[in-house]
Amino acid sequence: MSDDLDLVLASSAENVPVVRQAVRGLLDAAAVRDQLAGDVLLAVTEACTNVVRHAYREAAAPGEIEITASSDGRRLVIAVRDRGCGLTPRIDSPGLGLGLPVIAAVSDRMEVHDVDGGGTLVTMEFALAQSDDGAG
Amino acid sequence: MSDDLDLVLASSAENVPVVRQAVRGLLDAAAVRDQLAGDVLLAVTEACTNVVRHAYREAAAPGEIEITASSDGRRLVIAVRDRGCGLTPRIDSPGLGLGLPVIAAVSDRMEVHDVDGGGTLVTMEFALAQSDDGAG
Amino acid sequence: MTLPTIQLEPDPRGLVVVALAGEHDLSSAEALRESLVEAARSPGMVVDLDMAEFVDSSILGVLVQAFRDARESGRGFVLVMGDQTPAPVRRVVSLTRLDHVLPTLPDRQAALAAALVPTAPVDNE
Amino acid sequence: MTLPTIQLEPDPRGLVVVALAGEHDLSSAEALRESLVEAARSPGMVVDLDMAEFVDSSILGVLVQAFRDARESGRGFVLVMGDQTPAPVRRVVSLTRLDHVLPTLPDRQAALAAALVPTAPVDNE
Ligand SMILES: Nc1ncnc2c1ncn2[C@@H]1O[C@H](COP(=O)(O)OP(=O)(O)O)[C@@H](O)[C@H]1O
Ligand SMILES: Nc1ncnc2c1ncn2[C@@H]1O[C@H](COP(=O)(O)OP(=O)(O)O)[C@@H](O)[C@H]1O
Repeated sequence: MSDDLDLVLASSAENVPVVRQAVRGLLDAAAVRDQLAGDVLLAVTEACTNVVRHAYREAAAPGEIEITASSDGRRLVIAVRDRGCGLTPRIDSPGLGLGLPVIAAVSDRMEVHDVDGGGTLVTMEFALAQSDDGAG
Repeated sequence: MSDDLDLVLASSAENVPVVRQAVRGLLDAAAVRDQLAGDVLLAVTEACTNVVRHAYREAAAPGEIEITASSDGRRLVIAVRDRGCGLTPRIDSPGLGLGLPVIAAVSDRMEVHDVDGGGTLVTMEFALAQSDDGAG
Repeated sequence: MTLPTIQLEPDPRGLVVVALAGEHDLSSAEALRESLVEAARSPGMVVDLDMAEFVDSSILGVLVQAFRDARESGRGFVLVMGDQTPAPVRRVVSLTRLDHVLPTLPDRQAALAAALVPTAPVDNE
Repeated sequence: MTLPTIQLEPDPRGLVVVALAGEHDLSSAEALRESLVEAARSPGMVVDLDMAEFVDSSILGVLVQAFRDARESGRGFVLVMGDQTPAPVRRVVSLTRLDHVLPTLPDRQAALAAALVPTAPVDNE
């Protein structure tokens, strides 16, 4: 499984559509369309939004979002990583608390992992409709 | 890695403390104490609460919660499974949206997985303090 | 990528239509919030999603807040969304059950008529 | 397992202390909600967590709702939690930053004095 996308951007609201556009290019190239493509774009957007909103809220300087995507033709795995404060709940979150459940709902598997040295890694996996016989 | 706990209970609020007590027995036996023990009990409670509150909300009859826990001495893995509606976000949730983030915050890894045939599997992993030399 | 636009269209009855087009996410959420505050100076507003190609949960959060404000101040608030709305928008709205929480109609004219009436909750458990 | 109890203790000034003991979760959340509604008939309440051995997010949700109701109706609401409170309770409160959202004091007497004053938000971003 090789990395199909490896992107590092400043953690800012302006970069959320940039990430989505990069992932859309990948999906187009892989002929992933319709609801599956839309679900992937939604999940990636939610994960990046969480980084921008939460990960660096106590940091002196804004940090980065790292996005990798890879596929073996059967599954698409997208990872969104930050080097922020680590995932903690917030009763006073400005959001509706829909981000993680939206990701979990549209993906087949969502994983939230602590990052060594601080930060959060959110991994999302999607089953791709199989068009040929590639073995797992 | 063998199953140290395998419990199936009706999905009801009354059974949430029962699950916690069963997991506490396991932690006591493994000499897991203090904050780590508290975090495990909190995460398990949150996962079971989500099953009771959400998983069977559209079901004709209440279903079951299945809890398994296993440890290789280095890591404790707890899985909470239901056969309900699958994880979907709810703008009108009666909760504060803290369950999943609390689990993610206190565990080292949280995974949300669709269950074949319907339902949700939430897996939580905790690193155990190592008291001897058992290899991974 | 289609850039997000937000258009405020006054209605002869004094209502305001807030029409979203393109892709909306955190990068346009604050502009949307400000537009909805502006629109809340009228007795009722309609938020039209028919030309929106993408919205995420940060946008839904802004809409829910505007709806709550409208309910509290006794103004009308109606969302326009229907079969003609782009599929990604319909998907996130139905996934989150937004259309069970906000008054939602498939047609702008019907929505305008409904927005003349102060907001009451659709469904709140 | 320590069974959950909820005790309502009237105070000479007309306030009510709601004292939780044991382990509280979804199985006692509805009883707690009812007790807090009962306590809200007084001009101010103190919720004392010092004897609570466990609380989860469903209990925090009930506390936050009671706090919001108190704020809306101009009643006092103060939480008691400090170094003497069992560690699992302190852990979930600080993890979720509940003590940044609800007025929280380490001592019941101080909390009672504070609960005589109508609730104002501590911190709301
Ligand atoms: N990358 C992250 N870094 C730190 N905290 C996070 C991150 N992602 C999510 N969180 C925490 O998890 C909570 C739940 O996230 P989410 O479900 O997206 O809801 P919302 O963002 O609307 O609050 C957030 O309120 C925040 O406290
Ligand atoms: N086991 C489950 N089955 C179905 N839906 C679930 C399950 N667990 C969580 N959810 C959904 O995920 C959302 C977020 O869960 P959580 O973070 O625990 O917040 P809360 O339960 O307070 O809403 C819930 O509102 C619910 O819609």
